Amino acid sequence: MLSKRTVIGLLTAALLSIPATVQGAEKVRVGYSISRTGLYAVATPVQQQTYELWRDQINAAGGLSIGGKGKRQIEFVSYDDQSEPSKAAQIYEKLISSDKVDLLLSPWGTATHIAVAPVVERHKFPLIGSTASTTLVRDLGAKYMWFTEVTPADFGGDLPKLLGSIGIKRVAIIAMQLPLALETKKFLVPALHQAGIEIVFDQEYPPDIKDMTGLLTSVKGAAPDGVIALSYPNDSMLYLSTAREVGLTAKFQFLEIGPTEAFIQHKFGENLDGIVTIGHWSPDQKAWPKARPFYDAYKARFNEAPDNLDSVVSYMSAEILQQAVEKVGLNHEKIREAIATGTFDTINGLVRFKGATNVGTPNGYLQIQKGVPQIIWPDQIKTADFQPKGPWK
Amino acid sequence: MLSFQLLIAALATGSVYALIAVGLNLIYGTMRLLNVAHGDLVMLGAYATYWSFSLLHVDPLIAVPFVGLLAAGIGAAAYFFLFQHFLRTGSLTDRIEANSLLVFFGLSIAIENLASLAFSGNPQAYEYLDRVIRIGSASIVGNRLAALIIALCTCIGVLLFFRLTTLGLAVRAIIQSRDAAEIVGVSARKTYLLTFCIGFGLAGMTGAVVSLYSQIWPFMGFSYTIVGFVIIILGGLGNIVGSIVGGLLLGVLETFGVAAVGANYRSILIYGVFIAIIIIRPQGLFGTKSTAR
Amino acid sequence: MILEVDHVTKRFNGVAAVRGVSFSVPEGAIFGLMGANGAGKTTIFSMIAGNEQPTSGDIRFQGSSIQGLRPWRISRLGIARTFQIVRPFPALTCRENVALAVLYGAGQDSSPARAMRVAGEILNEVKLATVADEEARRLTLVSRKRLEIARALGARPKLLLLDEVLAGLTPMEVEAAVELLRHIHRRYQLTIVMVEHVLRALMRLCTEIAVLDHGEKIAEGSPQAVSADPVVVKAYFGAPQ
Amino acid sequence: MRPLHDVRIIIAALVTTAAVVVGVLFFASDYFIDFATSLAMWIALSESWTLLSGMTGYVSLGHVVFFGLGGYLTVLTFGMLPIWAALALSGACATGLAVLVGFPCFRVRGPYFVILTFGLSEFVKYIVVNVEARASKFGRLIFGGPDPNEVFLIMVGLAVAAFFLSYFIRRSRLGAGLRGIREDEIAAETTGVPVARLKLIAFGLSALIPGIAGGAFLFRSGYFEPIQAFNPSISFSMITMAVIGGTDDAYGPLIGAVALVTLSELLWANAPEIYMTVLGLLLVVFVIWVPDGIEGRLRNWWKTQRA
Repeated sequence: MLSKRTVIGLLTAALLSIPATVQGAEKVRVGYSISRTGLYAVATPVQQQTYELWRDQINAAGGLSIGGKGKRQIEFVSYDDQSEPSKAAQIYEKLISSDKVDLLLSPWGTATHIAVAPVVERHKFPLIGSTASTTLVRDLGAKYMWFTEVTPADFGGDLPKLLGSIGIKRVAIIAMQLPLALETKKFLVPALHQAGIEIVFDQEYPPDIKDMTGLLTSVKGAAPDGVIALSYPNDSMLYLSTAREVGLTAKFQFLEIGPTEAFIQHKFGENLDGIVTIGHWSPDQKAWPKARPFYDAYKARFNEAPDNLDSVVSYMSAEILQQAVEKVGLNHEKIREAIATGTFDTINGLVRFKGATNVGTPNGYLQIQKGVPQIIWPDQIKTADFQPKGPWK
Repeated sequence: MLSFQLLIAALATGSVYALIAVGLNLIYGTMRLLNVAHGDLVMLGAYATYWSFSLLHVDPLIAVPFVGLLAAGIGAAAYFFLFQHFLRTGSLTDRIEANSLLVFFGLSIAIENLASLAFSGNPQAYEYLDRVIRIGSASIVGNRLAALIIALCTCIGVLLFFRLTTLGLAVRAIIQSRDAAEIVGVSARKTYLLTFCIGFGLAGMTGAVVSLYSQIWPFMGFSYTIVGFVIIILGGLGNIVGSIVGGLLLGVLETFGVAAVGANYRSILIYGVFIAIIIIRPQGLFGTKSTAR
Repeated sequence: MILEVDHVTKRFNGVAAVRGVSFSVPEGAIFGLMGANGAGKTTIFSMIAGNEQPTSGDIRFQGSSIQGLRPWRISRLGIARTFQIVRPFPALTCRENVALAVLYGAGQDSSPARAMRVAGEILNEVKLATVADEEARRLTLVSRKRLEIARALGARPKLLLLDEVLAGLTPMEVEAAVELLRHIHRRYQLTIVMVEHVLRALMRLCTEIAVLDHGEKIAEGSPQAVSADPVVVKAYFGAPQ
Repeated sequence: MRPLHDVRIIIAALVTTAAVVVGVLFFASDYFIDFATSLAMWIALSESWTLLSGMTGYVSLGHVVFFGLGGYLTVLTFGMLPIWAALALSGACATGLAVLVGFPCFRVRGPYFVILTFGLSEFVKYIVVNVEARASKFGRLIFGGPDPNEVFLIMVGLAVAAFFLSYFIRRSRLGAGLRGIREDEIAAETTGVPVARLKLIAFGLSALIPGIAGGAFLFRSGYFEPIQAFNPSISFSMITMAVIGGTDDAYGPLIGAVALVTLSELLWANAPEIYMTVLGLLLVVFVIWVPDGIEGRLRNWWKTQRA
């Protein structure tokens, strides 16, 4: 049948794709969208840098191996989605149907991934998600999308196990009113009840909070021995400076996102020691031989350490794509098959997928110790033992 | 509840709010321009301080006045290149609030995106005066205390400038009534240039102050702009004292209010109080009736 | 009596601008309100038109009180006013200015097309036909004052309040304006109340004059009687001439 | 008021729209349909914004509240109400909200009104944030809404409706009264214009279509999260398009939306690094040097050509 899409394909090819064919013969075009501006822009540079590192590493090694039949250089096609998920969906539509890229990498953020999912499904274009963590997509039954990151069900649900193992009995929870934090909380609270850990304080706060003195004074008044802050980078910063001022001295202090960010490390230095956060990767884990080289390469290139979460899951998604293409070439259906059934050796160990979920990488928690994030849980991948948070300096 | 700790925090937050609002209000009061790019000047000031600290090792406290001067220069440039013409064009000044809002909005978009191109989207922060200082029963990190002191002193300085100097008097006269001021020999144009310099300069200084304790990134400005607008409406447009009091009031609301009603309702509380005050007193807390119309 | 102002007082922040003023205007009259600046003339107009509320006292139009009514309601009852400092709609053409009044005033016309036509006719009456499609802000002061009258007429009033429509005009222009007022008074069968301090014009036009001084009425009567009243002479001209 | 309506223009507009819609549906790529949907949405939004702010001079900086509310109601009722009913409910509630908040809001003017409307939209946003958090929701995802072609048709319908609403109001008695309010509210009221009532009507009408569009947009994105749904930048975009196009006639916002959406499409595809900067500077240049908007310029040019 001469479908609508064929007609359009011919028309667009005639009108638009001339430059694409000229360059496309040589290079593999890899498309993605990223938030360079807007609300998310603060978090996206690490992912973008990771992609660039990956591309340059591959190109320096002669290019991306296509089904074992020769190598081609990688070229990026990327756009700014302005932190608007609907714009990101438009961008993937454009990348697929008008830019005709060969492969796709993921955008930044959960909401953005969710928005993009229907587009890649419709076009049957495989996309390995990275910096997104939600159970909403797990239930989508997506066939062309996978996630390298573990879900909030894991890092919310597992936290009481860590708490139990280090003897924390009374916790205070504060949570940002944004999706990731709220979803984590949804899994955290029942798990705490189940583990018999008492919640002595529980409050949320809006994204535009400017001062936490009132909130943390109340937390301190509840005298918890563990504080769980389901936070984002900006409010993690507020938490750290305010917790020092009000003298919050719980021996377990958890910040969901932020402690591994470079700017927070610059700002707080040794005061960050003892803070726990989510993360399942460390360059010091000897079981993952690729981990340390990645760390060193990233540090050499950008003069700062890679983010233990975002950089890692982004790099993993690129590695998986690279290995799938090396095996089966550029045919999307074959790539899908390869990703869905294969096992992949990444900087965070072996990855395989069950549905959209990465079942190879275990969930874990990091603690900053002497300025270095160490895995403190679970036991099979830990690189250091938990140390109670010392006094603020 | 009435803890000294909360009071110090309220002052630290409120004094910076006040500083933002004063600069914003000057530009509104004299020319009726709604400067929604004010927060972006704050951002530029913060970056300037950050770079001079991390590259040239300039003490941020010493950098504050120079950053202010730099921003004042930008203000002068903005006046000469854009707003001199703007203020002379009748069809623009007819609906001056809407039009100036849009011009500054355009500038804001351009500044933010240029900044993100030039400085990258990576947030920055630096460690400075990072000891916790005890004052009575309260403690505060040194850099926040420094920010508090600088912000308060600057606010008071601005206030004195407008009370005591001839130039300040001219600006106040223009705020009261442009026509009457011109009749008694105040040059509106010179005053406009001066307010642009002071308004932008204060924004830059705010940035330097904010950088002491906060993270810096290209899109940080908008939230400061919003805070500024809420305050100047609360305190009354064109009313400098109102802005200072309004800023401190918002700081109190932010700390004591959160402690009282819970952090969940922080933003509902702040905007709720704002809306209630405007509805009860359309001219703001300290405004006079005529300014509301 | 078409208009009765009954012991009206208006205070601004405790200061009385108008104190216990009463007067009545018979139907068809041209009634003058005279007084120096700050005597309270414009305040009385604002209270009649509903722009200000009296502190005490009552105002009746055609026998019923119009106290507390919004200005637009009063306009629809048949009272139209002009402003001393003219306030035409600057970005609208003269025709549109008047048409707006035709649509919304006492006439309540529902068709914009017809309103534009009627507006043209009224502009013709006040000799503004040539600038009918100019924007109001491009007009000279004289024309703007005429536009102000035209817009008031567009509202189809029974009672027209004219606030210093002659002030600031040259003697020749005053002459023409007086003619115009006489003309529209006849043409539209109006009652006119006018505030003025151009004395001679007032004397020529009015059937009755009330004199205000510092918010109080000090005299009322025919032009001749008023101008002869020693109280008026003292208050109005200061030292006897 | 503007010159009377011209039946030829109306028919031409409808025929052109119909032709474009058919052309897009049968020949355009999915990507282009996506683009056209967004274009239609922005036409609908900026036209609606001018109904209040262009006509009365009361600049609303909080129009996103109606858009977000529409989205919220649509996601809440998804699966319970048929699509048309959900959209109708969204529109009705948006109008209701406008009339309700209009009472207190119209007590103030100028910048007070500008910032008050902004504050109101933030206020409502954070109420929804809290309600959602209380309900343990972390964003809502919907499946099985109308397909992209249907959403496209709904948006085009809204754009056409908004355009003609704006077109006819400008040529009506109501429109004349609103312009009187913009020019001089006191003079207008003294001339018989019931200003309070007219302002409420204008506010209500200008909220109606954004409410429905918010619902339709939800079908397109499939995801609701209050911080995004009530994002103030949506209000700013409406204003920008309307002002660049010109707010004096219904053509203005239409031209503005087409120009800006197309331009940003071209720019982000070809100059992603600088495209926001260019947009920002263009806005500055337009407001200062083309203050009556593209439509105003065209109209003047047309006049001089004929003269």
